[in-house]
Order: sequence, then C-alpha cells, then structure tokens
Amino acid sequence: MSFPLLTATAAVPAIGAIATAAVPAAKRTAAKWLALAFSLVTFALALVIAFRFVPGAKGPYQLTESHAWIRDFGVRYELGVDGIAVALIALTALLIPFVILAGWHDADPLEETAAPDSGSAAGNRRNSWRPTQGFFALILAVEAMVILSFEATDVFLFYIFFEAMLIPMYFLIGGFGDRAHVHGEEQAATQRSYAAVKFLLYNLVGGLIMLAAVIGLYAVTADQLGTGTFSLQQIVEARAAGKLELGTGTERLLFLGFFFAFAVKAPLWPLHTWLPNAMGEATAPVAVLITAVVDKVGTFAMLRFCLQLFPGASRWATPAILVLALISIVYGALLAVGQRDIKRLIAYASISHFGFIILGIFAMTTQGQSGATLYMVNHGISTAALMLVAGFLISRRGSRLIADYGGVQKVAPVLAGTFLVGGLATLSLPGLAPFVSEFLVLVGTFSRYPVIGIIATLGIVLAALYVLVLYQRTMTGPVKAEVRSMPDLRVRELVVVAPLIALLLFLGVYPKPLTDIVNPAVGHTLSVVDKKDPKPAVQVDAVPGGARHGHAAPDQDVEAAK
Amino acid sequence: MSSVASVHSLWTVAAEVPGRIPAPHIEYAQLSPTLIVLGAAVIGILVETVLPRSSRYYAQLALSVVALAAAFAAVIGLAAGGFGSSKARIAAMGAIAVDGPALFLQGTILLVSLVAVFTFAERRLDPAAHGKKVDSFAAQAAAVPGGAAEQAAVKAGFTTTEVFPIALFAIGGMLIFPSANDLLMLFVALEVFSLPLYILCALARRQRLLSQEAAVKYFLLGAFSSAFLLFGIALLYGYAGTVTYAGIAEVVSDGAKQIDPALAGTMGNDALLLIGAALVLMGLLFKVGAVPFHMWTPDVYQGAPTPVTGFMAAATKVAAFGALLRLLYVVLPGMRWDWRPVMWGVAIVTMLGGAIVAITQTDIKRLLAYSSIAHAGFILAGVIATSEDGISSVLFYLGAYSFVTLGAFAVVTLVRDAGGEATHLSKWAGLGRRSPLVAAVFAVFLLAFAGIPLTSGFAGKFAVFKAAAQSGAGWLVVIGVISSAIAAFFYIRVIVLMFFSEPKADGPTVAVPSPLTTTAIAIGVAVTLVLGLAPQYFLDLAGQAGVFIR
Amino acid sequence: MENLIALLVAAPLVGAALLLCGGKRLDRTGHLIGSLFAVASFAIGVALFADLLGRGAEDRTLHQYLFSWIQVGGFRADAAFQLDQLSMTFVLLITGVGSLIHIYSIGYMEHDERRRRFFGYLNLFLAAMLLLVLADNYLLLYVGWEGVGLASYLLIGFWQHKPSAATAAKKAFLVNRVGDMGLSIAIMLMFTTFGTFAFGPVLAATGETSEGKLTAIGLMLLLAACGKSAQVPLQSWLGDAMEGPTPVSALIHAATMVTAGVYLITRSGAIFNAAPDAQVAVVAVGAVTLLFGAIVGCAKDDIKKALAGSTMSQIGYMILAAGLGPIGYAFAIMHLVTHGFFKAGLFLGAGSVMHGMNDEVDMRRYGGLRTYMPVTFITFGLGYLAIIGFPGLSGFFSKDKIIEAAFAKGGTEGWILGGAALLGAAITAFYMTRVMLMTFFGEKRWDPDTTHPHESPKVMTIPMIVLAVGSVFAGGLFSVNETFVKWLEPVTSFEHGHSPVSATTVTAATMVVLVLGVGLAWAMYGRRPVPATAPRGSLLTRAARRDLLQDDFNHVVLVRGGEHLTRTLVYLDHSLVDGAVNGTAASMGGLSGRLRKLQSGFVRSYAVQMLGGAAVLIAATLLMRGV
Amino acid sequence: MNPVYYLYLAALLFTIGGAGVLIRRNAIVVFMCIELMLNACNLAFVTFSRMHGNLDGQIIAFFTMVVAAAEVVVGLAIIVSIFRTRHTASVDDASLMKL
Repeated sequence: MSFPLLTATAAVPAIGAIATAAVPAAKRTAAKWLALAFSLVTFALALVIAFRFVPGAKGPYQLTESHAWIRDFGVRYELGVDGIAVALIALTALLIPFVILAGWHDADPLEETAAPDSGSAAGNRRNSWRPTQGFFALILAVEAMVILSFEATDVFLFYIFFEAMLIPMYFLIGGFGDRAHVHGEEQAATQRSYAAVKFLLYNLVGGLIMLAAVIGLYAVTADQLGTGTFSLQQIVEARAAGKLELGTGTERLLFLGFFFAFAVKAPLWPLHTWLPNAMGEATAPVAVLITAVVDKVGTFAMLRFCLQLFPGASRWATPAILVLALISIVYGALLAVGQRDIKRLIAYASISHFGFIILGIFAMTTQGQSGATLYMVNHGISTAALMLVAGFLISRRGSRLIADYGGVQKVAPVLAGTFLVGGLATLSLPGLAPFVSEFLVLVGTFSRYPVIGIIATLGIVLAALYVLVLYQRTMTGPVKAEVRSMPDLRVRELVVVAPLIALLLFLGVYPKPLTDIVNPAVGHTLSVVDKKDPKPAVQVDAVPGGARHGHAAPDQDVEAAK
Repeated sequence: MSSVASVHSLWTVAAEVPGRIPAPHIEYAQLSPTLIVLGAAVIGILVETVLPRSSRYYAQLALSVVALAAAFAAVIGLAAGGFGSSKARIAAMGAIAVDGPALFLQGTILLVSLVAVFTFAERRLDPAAHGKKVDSFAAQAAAVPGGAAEQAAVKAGFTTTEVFPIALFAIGGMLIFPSANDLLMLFVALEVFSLPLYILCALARRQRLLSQEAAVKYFLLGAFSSAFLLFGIALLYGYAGTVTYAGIAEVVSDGAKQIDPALAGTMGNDALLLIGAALVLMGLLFKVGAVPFHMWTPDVYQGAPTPVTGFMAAATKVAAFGALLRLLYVVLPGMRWDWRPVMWGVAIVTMLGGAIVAITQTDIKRLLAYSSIAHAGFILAGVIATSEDGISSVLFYLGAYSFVTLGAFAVVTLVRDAGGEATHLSKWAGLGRRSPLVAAVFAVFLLAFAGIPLTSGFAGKFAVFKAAAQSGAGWLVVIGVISSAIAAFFYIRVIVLMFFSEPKADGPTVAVPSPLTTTAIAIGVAVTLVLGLAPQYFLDLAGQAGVFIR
Repeated sequence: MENLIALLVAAPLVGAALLLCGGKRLDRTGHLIGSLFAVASFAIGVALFADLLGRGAEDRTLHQYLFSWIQVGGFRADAAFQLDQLSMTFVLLITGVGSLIHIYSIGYMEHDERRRRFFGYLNLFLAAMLLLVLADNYLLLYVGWEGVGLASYLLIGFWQHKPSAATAAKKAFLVNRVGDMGLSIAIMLMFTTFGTFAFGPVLAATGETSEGKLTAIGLMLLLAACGKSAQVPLQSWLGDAMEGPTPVSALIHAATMVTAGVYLITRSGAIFNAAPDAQVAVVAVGAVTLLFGAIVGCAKDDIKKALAGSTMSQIGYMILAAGLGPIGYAFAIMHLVTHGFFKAGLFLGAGSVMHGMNDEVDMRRYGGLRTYMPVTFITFGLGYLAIIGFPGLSGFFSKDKIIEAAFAKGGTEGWILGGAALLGAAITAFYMTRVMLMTFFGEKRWDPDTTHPHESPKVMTIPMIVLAVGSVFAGGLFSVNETFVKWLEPVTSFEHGHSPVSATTVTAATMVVLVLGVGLAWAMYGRRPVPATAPRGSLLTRAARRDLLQDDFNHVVLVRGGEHLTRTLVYLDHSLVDGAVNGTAASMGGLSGRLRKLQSGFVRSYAVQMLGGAAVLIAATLLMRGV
Repeated sequence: MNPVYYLYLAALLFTIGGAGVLIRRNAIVVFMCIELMLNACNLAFVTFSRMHGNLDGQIIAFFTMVVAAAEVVVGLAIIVSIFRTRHTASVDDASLMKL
C-alpha cells in the first residue's frame, strides 16, 4: 500500500477548511494566509499527481486506492485517475489559489474596506455579517469535494460528493454576494438568496433524479452480478465480459437519470437558467468557482460515467444531445450579446462554451473528446481570467451594468489590456489556449456530423460579437465621469491575472503536455463506447512537406454519412 | 338456519366447565427491559407520593435515567445472548416475541427516550419563576390557565415531576408494542403508551390552551382510531378464531380448510380477513401518521410541549413502525398481494401529501410535523419491499430518523422570546447571524431531513429506496425522489431564512441550555454524522436484526 | 539556413512583447526598438533571399520543423515553416514595406503619447503576417490569419477614445471572423477529406478526391479571402478601417494584410485548378469587386476612403487574376507587389498631406498643395502614375498582364472579364486623377489662417521616396524577360494564356481607356473649380458615397435584425425557459395552499376524513382481492 | 338463533358510535360514542368466541373494558380541564390550531 496520494490531495483542502474555520474572528488576515497556504499545498500535490501519472500505462486508472466502505450498498472507497481527471484536478488545484487571492477582501466586514459604491450606510451596517473565515473555509471545502468527485471511480462515492458540494457552494453564493448593487443592500440580499436557492434546487432536483438512477443501477447489478456494485471499472468489465446485460429500456432510463443531473450542472439548454443568476449575484471569485470548477464536474461526469456505464444509451441519445448542445452554443452566445450586466454576459458566454464541450463529448471522436477535455481546462482558465478582471473592474466602480462604464482603457490601461486578453481567449483567438480546444471540438464534430459542425462554427462569430461589444462599451470611447478616478490593477490583482494569461499563451502555443495525458484516456473511453474515428476519404501521410501521393480509401464509417 | 343445531352443540361444548387453568409461564429475563421500565414507572409514582417536592425532581430524573440505562443494558445483554438471532423465541405464552427486530427497536426506543428525558428535565430555558427553576411543564396541570390556583402554584414553584413516571409508562408501552405477538397484546400496548402521551400533551407551561386543545384532539382521535383497531382485531379474531399472530398467519396462508363447515359463514371468510386487516392497519397507520390518518400530527406536534413533541415524533414512530412491520411480515404475508398495492397508494399519498403541504407552513413545529409525515411515507416505501433488506432498511431509517427529529425539536426549545418558544418561522429570520452555532446545528438536522449525502438522512433514504427498487417498486422510488425534491424546498427555505435574511429587530433570543439539552443535541448531531459517514456497522446491526420469529 | 525562418517571425514578436509588456520605461525609446526589430527581420529576409537565389530553381523550398503543435488521433498540426519563392516574395514585401512604414511612423506618431504601444502593435502585425505566409499548414496559417486580424483590430481602434474608431475596429474584426469561419470550415473539410491540412500532402493529393469536395473547399477558402481582402460581399469593413492612423492604412489596409486573400488562393492553386466552379466564383468576385471598389472610389471625398476604394478594386484585379488559374497566379502576385509599393506610397503621401493639413481628410478642403509640399506631391504623383498604369511604370506592367490574362480566359467569359478589367482601368484612371486634382491642383479651398500646409520631416519623406522609386521601377524590373514569372513558376506553375486579342491590342485598349478616364476627370475637376461642399450628385454618386448601400443593407438586416432577435431571446429566456420552472414551483405552492385547507382544526372533520380514509382503505383491500 | 345476528348488531352499534363521534359537538358525548364503539367491539368478540367455541374473545372483552375504563380516566381528566378553561365542552371550539 503506497502513499495514498489521491486521498491526501483531497484531504489537505478539507483539513484546511476546518483549520481556516477555526481561526478566531479577530485574526481575519491569518485565516486568509492559512487558506492560501493550504490551497498552494494542494496545488503542489496535484502537480505530484500529474508527474506520477504515466500517460501510456496499462489499465484505465492509476494511483488507485480501494477500501471497503458501505458493504450493504456495495459501495467502496475507490479512487483512481485517468488523464482527464488529472487534467481537471490540476485545473482545480491551480485555480483555487487565484480564487482565494482574488477574493482577498470580498469577505471583509464592510466597515474595513469602504466599498467604492455608496450603498446606503445603513445597508452596510446591517450587512456587516461576513465571517471571512467561513468564506475561505467554504472555498476550500468545495475544492476538496470537487477533487474527490474527479478522483472517485465508484459511482456512489462520486454521487455523494457531487451532491454534497452543493451545500458549501450554496452558502458561498447566498452568503457572500457581490457588493456591486445599484438598488441597495435590501434588494441585493433578496436577489442573492433567490439565486442561491435557484442554484441549489436546480442541482438538487437533478441530483435526486440521478439518485433514482443510481439506485436503479444498484438494483440491476445486484440482480445480475449477485452482489450490487458501484465500481465503474467492475461494471465496465462485466459488460465487456457479457456478464452484465442491462435491457435497452433500463439502460436508457438510467442514462437519462444520470445525464439529467450532469446536464443541469453543466449546464445544458434548457436547464441553464440558474447559472446567470448564480454567477451574477455571487462575487466574481465565487462565480469563477461555479463556472470554472464546479460545473466542470458535470461535463467530466458525462465523459466518465454516462458514456462508460451506458454506451448503448449514449449512442442512442447522441442526436438529441448534439442538437441541445448546438442550441446552447448559439442561444447562449445570442443571449450574451443581449445582456446588460457584465457578469451575466460572461455567464451566458459560459453556457455557449459548455455547449461546445458537450458537443465534443458526444461527437464520439478522438478530436471531439480530447478537445472537450482541453476545453474544460482552457475554459476554466480563460473564464477565470476574464471574470476575475471583470470582478476587479466592478469592485472599483460598484456597478455590474455595462452602461455605467466607458473609456476605462484610458485611465486603467493594464486592467483594460488584461480584460481584452481574457476576452480574446473567450472568443478563442488562435495562439491562446481555447482556440486549440475549440478547433478540435469543431473538427471532431465535423468529421462525423458535418452539418452540425458547420452550424457550430457560427459560435465563433457570435463569440467575437459579444466579447468585442463588451470591450467596446466598457473600455473604449470617451471616459465616463465616474470612471475617471479609477485606479489601475494593484499588485495583488496582477499576481492573480498575469499567471493565468501566461498559462493561456503557453497552452495555446504548446498544448502537448495536456494532450499527451488526455489522449490515452479518451482512447479508452471511445473503446468502451466502441466508436472509431471516421476515416478520411483520401489517405495521405501527414509528414510536413512530404508531398507523396496517397491512395484513395473508401469511407468506412457509416456515421460519416449522417 | 340449518347450522343452528351444530352451533348449539358448540355452545354446549363451550359451556363445559374448563379444567384447571395452567399457570402462565413467564420468561422474566427476556422481558426484563420492559419490566424494568414499567417497574421504574411504578416506583416513580411512589416517589411522587413519598418524597417532598423539593427532592422529587432529582429523584425522578435519576430514577428514569437509571431505569432506561438499565433497560438498555438488558437489551444489549439479550442481543449479546443471541436472542436477536439464534435464540429468538416467543415469550410469555405467545404474547411477546423476543427477536431481532424487537430488540433492535427496543434498543432504539430506549436510547431515544433516554435522550428525550434529558430534554424533559431541562430547567434553564424558561426564566426562573420567583427564583425557582422551572421546566417546560405546567406548574399544576389541573389549575385553570391564568387562574388564581395556577398563580399560587407558580409562586410555590411547583413543577409537574409526574411527567417522568408518565413518560416511563409510555416508554414501557412502546417497548411492548413492536414485540407484541398477539393482537390483544398489540391493543393493550397501544393504549398503554397512548394514554400517557395524551396526558403529556396537556402539560405545557406556556400556551396551555393550545396544549390542552392538542391533548383533546389527540385523545379523541386516538381513541377513535383505537376503536377501529379493536374492531379490526375482532374481525380478525372472527376470521381465524385466534388472535395470536402465528395462528392467524397460518389460517391466512392455508385458507383454514379444516374448519367446521358450520362456521363457513365466518371462519376463513375473506371479507372478515380483509376488512379486519384494513382496520388494524388503519389503527397502526394512525400512530405512524400516514395520510389520510395524519390529521392529528400537525396540531398535536404544535400544541404539545416541545420536549414531548420530540419524544412522540421520535419514539412513537419507531414503536408504531415496528408493530406495523411485524403485523405485515408475520401475520399477513399470506395476503401480501392484497395489501401491497394498498400500501403503495398510502405511501405515495403520504410522501407527496406531507411534502407538498409542508411548503406553505409558517410554524416551525408544524413544518417538522409535516416533514415527519413525509418521512413516514419514505419509511413505508421500505416496509412495502417485503424483503429482509426491507426490514433492515426500515430499522436503520428509524434509528437514523429518530435522533435527527429529537435533535431538531431540542433546538426548537432553545429559540425563545417573551411568549416562550418562538416557533413562528418569521421569528427565525437571521438566526444564523445572531447565533451561528445553533443555526448551523439546526441546518445540519434540516440537511439530514432533506437527505443530503454525508448525513444519516441520506444513508437511510438510500437504504429504503434501494430495498424498494430491488423488490421491483421502481416507480415508487421515482415518486419518492420527486417528493424528497419537493421536501428539500422547504428545508432550504428555513436555511435561507436563518442565514440569508436580515435579522428582525425584535427577534428571539437563543437561550443557553443546561448540559442536559446540550448533550441531547450533541448526541443528535453525532448520530446524524456518524450514520452518514460510516453507516456500515449499524447497517450490519439492522441486517442481523432483520428476521422476525413467528 | 532554414533555422533563420523562425527568427524571421521571432524578431518582430519579441519586439511586440517588449513594447507591450515593457511599460512606461520604454516610452522614450519604444519607436526605435520597434523599427529596429522590423528592420532586423527585413535583414534576415534579405539573407534568406540571397540564400534562395543561390540555389537551383527546384530546391528553393526550405522547411523548418519546430515542434508538434497539436496531435490528437489522426489530427496533427505542426509548428513548422515553409519558405519558397511565393512566401519569400511576401516576406520581402512585408518586412520591406513594413520597415519603411515603421520609420515613417516615427515621425507621423511623434505627438501621440501612446506611440510605444503603436509600435508594439505594428510589430505584432509583422509577426502575425510573417507567420501567415511562412506557415507550412493551413491551421498555422489560420493562426497568422487571425493574428493579423487582431493586429488590424488593435490598430484601427488605436484612437479608442473616438467611438467611430472603436466601432470600425469591431466591425473589421467581425466581418473578418465571418471569413475566418470559411477558412476553418475549409480546414475541417481538408481534414475529413485528406486526413491532413499540411500544404504539401493536401496540394499533392488533390487528384485523389472528388471535384465536389474540392469545390466546397475552394469556395470556403474564397469566403476567407473575401473577408480578409475586403472583396464583395465582405468588403464593408475596409472603408471604416480608415479610422486608423494612416501608416496603418498604408501597411495593413493597402500593402500587406488585405492581400492575404490573394496569397491564400494562390497558395491553394492546386485545389482551385482542380475545381473549375470554384475558380468561376473567384473570378466573379474579383471582377465585381474591382468595379465596385472603383465606383466607390470615385464618389468619396475623404482622401483615405477614396484610396481604400481603390485598394479594394486593385485587389479585385489580383483575385481576378488568381481565379484565372496558372495563367494568372504569377501576375496576381506581381500586381500585388507593385501595388504594395505604389499604394503604400499613395497612403503615406495622403498621410503626409493630412500631417500638413492638421488631419483634414476631406479633399474638398484641399487644393493647390503641390507648391506647399513638393516632395509629397512628386512621390504621390509617381504613385498615381503607377496605379493608373502609365506606360513604363509598375502598374502598367502588372495590370496590363492581368487584363491580357482575363481575355485569355477565353470564350464569352473571357470577353466579360477582360471588359470588366478594362472598364476598371478606365475608372481607376478617373478617380485617381480626381484625387490628384482635388488635392494638389486647383485653387486653395482651405482657410489660410487656421491651416498652414508644410512639408513633412525627412523621417517621413524618405520612406515615401523609397516607395516611389519602387513603384516606378519594380514592374519593369520584374517584367524583363519574365524574371518574376520564372521566379514563381515552381510554386504557382505558369502557363501562357492564349488571348483571342493580341497583347498589343490589349495594351492599346488600355491606353485608350486610360486617356478617357483621365480626360473625363480633368474635364470634371480640372477645368471647373471644385465646390467646397459636395453637390448632391446623381443617384449613383449618392449610392457610391454610401458604399453602394451595401453597408446600409448590413445595418438593417444583420445589426437591427440581430438586436431584435437577441432582445426577444432575452425575454423568452426569462419568461419561457425560466418561467416554466418558476411556474411549476408556484403551482406547487398553490396546491399546497389548497391542501392546507383540509387541516381545518376541527376534530370532527378530522374524524370524518379518517373514516373516509378507512372506507377507502377497506374498499381498496377488497378491490385487490376482487381483481 | 344465529349468532351472526349479534355480529350485525355489533356492526350497527359500532356504526352508530362512529356516526355519533362525527355528529355530536359535546366532547363528553363524543367520548361516550367512542365507548359505544368499544363496546360494539366487545359484543363482536363475545359473539365470535361463542361461535369459535373458545374463550379468547371473552377474555379480550374483559381487557377491553379495563382499557376503556383507563381511557375514561384520562379522557375525562383532559376534557374536564379544557372545560374549566373554556367553560364549554364543545369540541368545535377547540380549533385554535389549524392549517
């Protein structure tokens, strides 16, 4: 039994959460540093995972741990990572420190940091209940649960953390709202709790429906394998060996049960409406936590659980899901264009991006799924960059309305510059990381479903539209009076943004480290789903400059016809 | 009237003077838990009569705690002695079964009661009257509220220490209820634990009108339902010619062929069986608080003194479900195909009804009452499974649920304003900001009710639904899931209220309880989390206890 | 030697990084650093050129492989460069003209406090453009493709405080994105068809697949070209792009970036050769645009917009030529290069004029400037002669060849295209003469008290002179025993078109239409004084002033329509999608409220309900036995 | 005479008692009706025991009487106390808690 690396990676932030929460009220700053330290240690451990992970190795999962937990439910404490999980764990562990840093003052009592907006003094006093410790403890708790749900290879174990992470998120959204509210604290509070409740109920309903499916899965396995099990690997192998035979109907029902929960989390049109509220009302760092970290669990789970547990049903549902994803892409982008609130705009942009991710996953091609995985990582980074800068901007002016800004570029060039880079990443400009993933997704989709692929490319035009409109309205033009005295980015804020941008550039130019660990996992997934990439019509060796003639190969993949 | 003659012959036969009646043979050891508790109750009455007022409180408290602890020890001893499994047997001339479920439930009831007694004995929450510490029971129940007699009683610092022996009697009844092995015992046990509860309900110190009203309602409806139960028993007796579970089960399963044709009209008449079974079921469902026999629950829960409410909500449910299980699994398995669909229906309406009505409640105690109804529905889903898994999952759920409930009501006793407990939800606004700890604890209980993972509620719900699904009740599970989604809504509403809404200026204060209530709450939280994180051991216990003797 | 290729791109990239991240401390020296890096990459370019010349005509293709950029399954994109005659030509043009314009900008942007950033952007542009022409696969080309788009976005909107500038920048980027969509779809098609999108394999394997697929790819490439090269129907952005500083217009929107489309088509020649239908589309676009641009150019009073129209039209010529296949590619590129010289020169001239006229752009406020800024006058004049195709100057050679080739297309098609080209030549002569006259001749139409026209400083005039020289001699140089064609032949495969009309006839015809155009212009603007305020003009004129209404169409259909669409969607999202959920919640509450009423508080009603329940229970049980 | 008739009588009494519970307002009367129902049960028991020819039923009847007596004790206590506070024994007045 080697050192339980995966458990440790999840345990550190968990302990950190408790430790941070235990810091006495007076020592606010100490709590912050403590939280930061723990998050950094977690990141270090995540890196260790990434290095200990051997891309080419046999078997789907590595660094596995397995202990008995609840025998009666056939539940084991089974952890293991494949390339996809490694990538996402790394992303999570990477983002949290930035989230903490960016939210450094978000949970301070208002008396200390005189919020730039002149929300009624009374409002400030009543709202002075903001236990900083709690804020950072909750963030760490979320991190721990997210990491565990990435590591879990036991469906039930995954489900538990998938559900449990809602609670801390819920308190983060409802308890620590954005201070930029035009209509005073009262209304802000109501909107906040509305958003929080909406977030929780949407995801809880999804989760409960999934619970039914989970129970169903147990019933089926118990019925056919003698002892019910939730071990993903075991189930997959049993299916391969033909020992486990879900009936078509059952499989589809179970698939839908799982997919619904993940689609809510992802979120997929038309289950998306909780996201704009949540991201709009929460503080920018929490918004990042939602869209860049927590939502990824949904798409990740589609890839790991939906496809591998129910290959048949996945194939059956693919057309419908692709259409929904397509709708999300276009719909999200269009709504983003129509938004008047910066953060809601970014939220809708994210909905559009999640459309791309799901599209890639269900295109069932190597490019599509690798692209989708890369997309999860890149979208995490790019949205974090954009949203955090937006948060800095908002905290300066005290308003989320685009109309309240203008000409910021003149007074705060660095802020504007970073904002622009974030925006360009969001519209996936070549040379920045998101381009690679988006193009892979498009190619992957196109190679199987040309029409859908082409429609999806509309997304890149619309993305340009909402990003540039946002930038133009806020950053360019004559300088607004309220903006005139706006300070440029502070050191802390630069420390947050610069690394993210650097990372975006690096992964845009050299995504190899990522693709190398992701590709084998995707290969395994596809082999479970039993899908092969469509063959190109003409076979030519892709050696650069190798201008040799190829031989025509007939289209072998029937899907390509669709 | 062809059969008159034969009937007459029967009459003469029956009229013969029976020979010497054999003295009953009682296994005292195996009945010790019950006997200890009832004995303690009797002693308690003596204490009331003998000891001076001043020392009664402590005497009673000590007595009941010791008794319950001893009884629990006895249960453990029996279980360790293998009476739960291998040596399980019918005791007391077939009146009482000592087997796994019985012992498990008795153990649960005793533990719950022990914790409940702590909350009974709490004397720090209410402001001291005339320098004398008072608990949450009326100074003198007989005195007219607000009347001179009451004033005097309060001035004299009277406290109703009788609640302890009364509660002990109730507990005794509850111990017998799930282990009763014939219908007569069932009925007697029912009354034995109901009557004391009626009285306890009437003993609130504050808002005595509500308290008395609750008692009246509970009493009348309780008596009404027990009348139905009794009539059902009569019919079953008529059907089978006996009231022992085993006997009836036998007749039910092999249709009573060897019966004298003269009695074909009654004996083995399915109408008798079905109607009787239905009426008996109704009597038990009433105690369980299942729709449509739940009407008493909200009113009584609201009116009764909160410690009593907690005790009732937790212990009564355990006992009643125990009896229900035994009835369905021991007496009526033969007619499973008749009662299962009916219970399906009951479970569904109970789950949905409880959840839906709870949405618009404005009083925390009523809210919890409706939530308890919804939970009764969930447990019924497990009862319907008719499998060993079903039994053990129900046992586990009961254990988990009872402690959550107890804890929740214990917290309710802490939130007070001038008029005693502040149970109106609007008063709870911003509680999380006034006293985060209490709010957090209550949130934990609510999340457990809602069945969020890592709490006992989730483990229980999963176990029950799993059993149901495996017995082919998949759609019941789906409906259960939906209704728990609905239920989640109002639990969350309370959390929102406590944490995310501005505290009212005239909001309630959170009283600092004595170690008694603190321990009660602490135990509640502990059990909730332990059963949520590492339920395996307890699932094993329930699993081993999952076999009825017949 | 290959390893220098990367350096070619790296140099300006480093410059950009330095200048953009360097911060204030570089404000004083920024312009020098920028120019330095530009010149450096020009030097490298020259070195490589020398190296190529040193090799035999066949092995003049260098490859440099850096690393595998993206590799997923069969999908493989390398970061690798390919330098052959075609890209070499571009490299020299880009770095050469680029360096000149860097130098020019030192003077032009002297008084702008954000000059450092300006140079940073210019360097960024150079890097992206070089990447575009040096990439060895379409995806890497795509990176450069969007990179120049970004640079042009940043530079057009350089004076962001002007809302018009910001809007123009956004518009340019968006329209280009539409084109980019075409490019990305083309790449996807290549991938599904050939399994790769590297130049070598794809272009070699065109014979292997159906013409239909190739046509599709070709059309998508054309769409991309239209976006980048401002061809109809995606031309609308170029006019507004003139909001940018003039050097930008000269470098990006005249000499280099806008010609990327021509490069793309020429580079993909093999595909187009195998897809005649796509070629037809190309020539059609070219012909239409060359007329469209020319007509627009005639109507504009804003000197830069007039030049922009001309740019459009000239690129129309190039696209037309490229569409003609092997008979045209070489001439397309040749015209591209010469155009690079004289159009850059003209823009710099215009810039220098504006510089002297404190940024006045309306030609109706100019007039008689030749005496005030002689150098500008002469250089501009030479550029003018070159563009109208005055015998002996660059334009004459390059454009003439294109017209010939157009006729050589043969058939009615040939006649139409040739005719269009000729007509275009005439109009070109007309509007350029118009510009010339309105700016440098006639009486002063500016207010002597406020404006004091003066010649620009050396740092600005010298580049203009160099470009003028280029625009005078380049064409001739290239044409001497077809040096240029031979140079390109290995890449673009050249063949002589067989024109139904002899070369001399074509030349003669060109001369005639040229004289006509000039004459007409002189008649309208030389003889009569130019009104200081634009006359209402004919319907066509008014339409032309509004870019032939094509822009208005966009506004009404796309912008307005889009706004309405989004507004409706926002509403629906709230009321419908969200409303559905809230609705269910509300109805739940209502149901709950109604069920509550059952709890009336009366014991007896409870008893009734219990009795009812009991009845139902009994009935159900009996029923179960019944069924 | 056929003892089944006693059963019918028992059912009748039981129904009368139930109806009384539903109809009458006075708590005491309601309570008496419940006692009537119990006694109906007793009649049924006795009848059945007569028909089966075993004594269980009769014994149960005795138990029932005891239980009923106990119920009377508790019930009357409660009813009296509420009567003294409200000066009415109408069950309909005890309806503070509802919904």
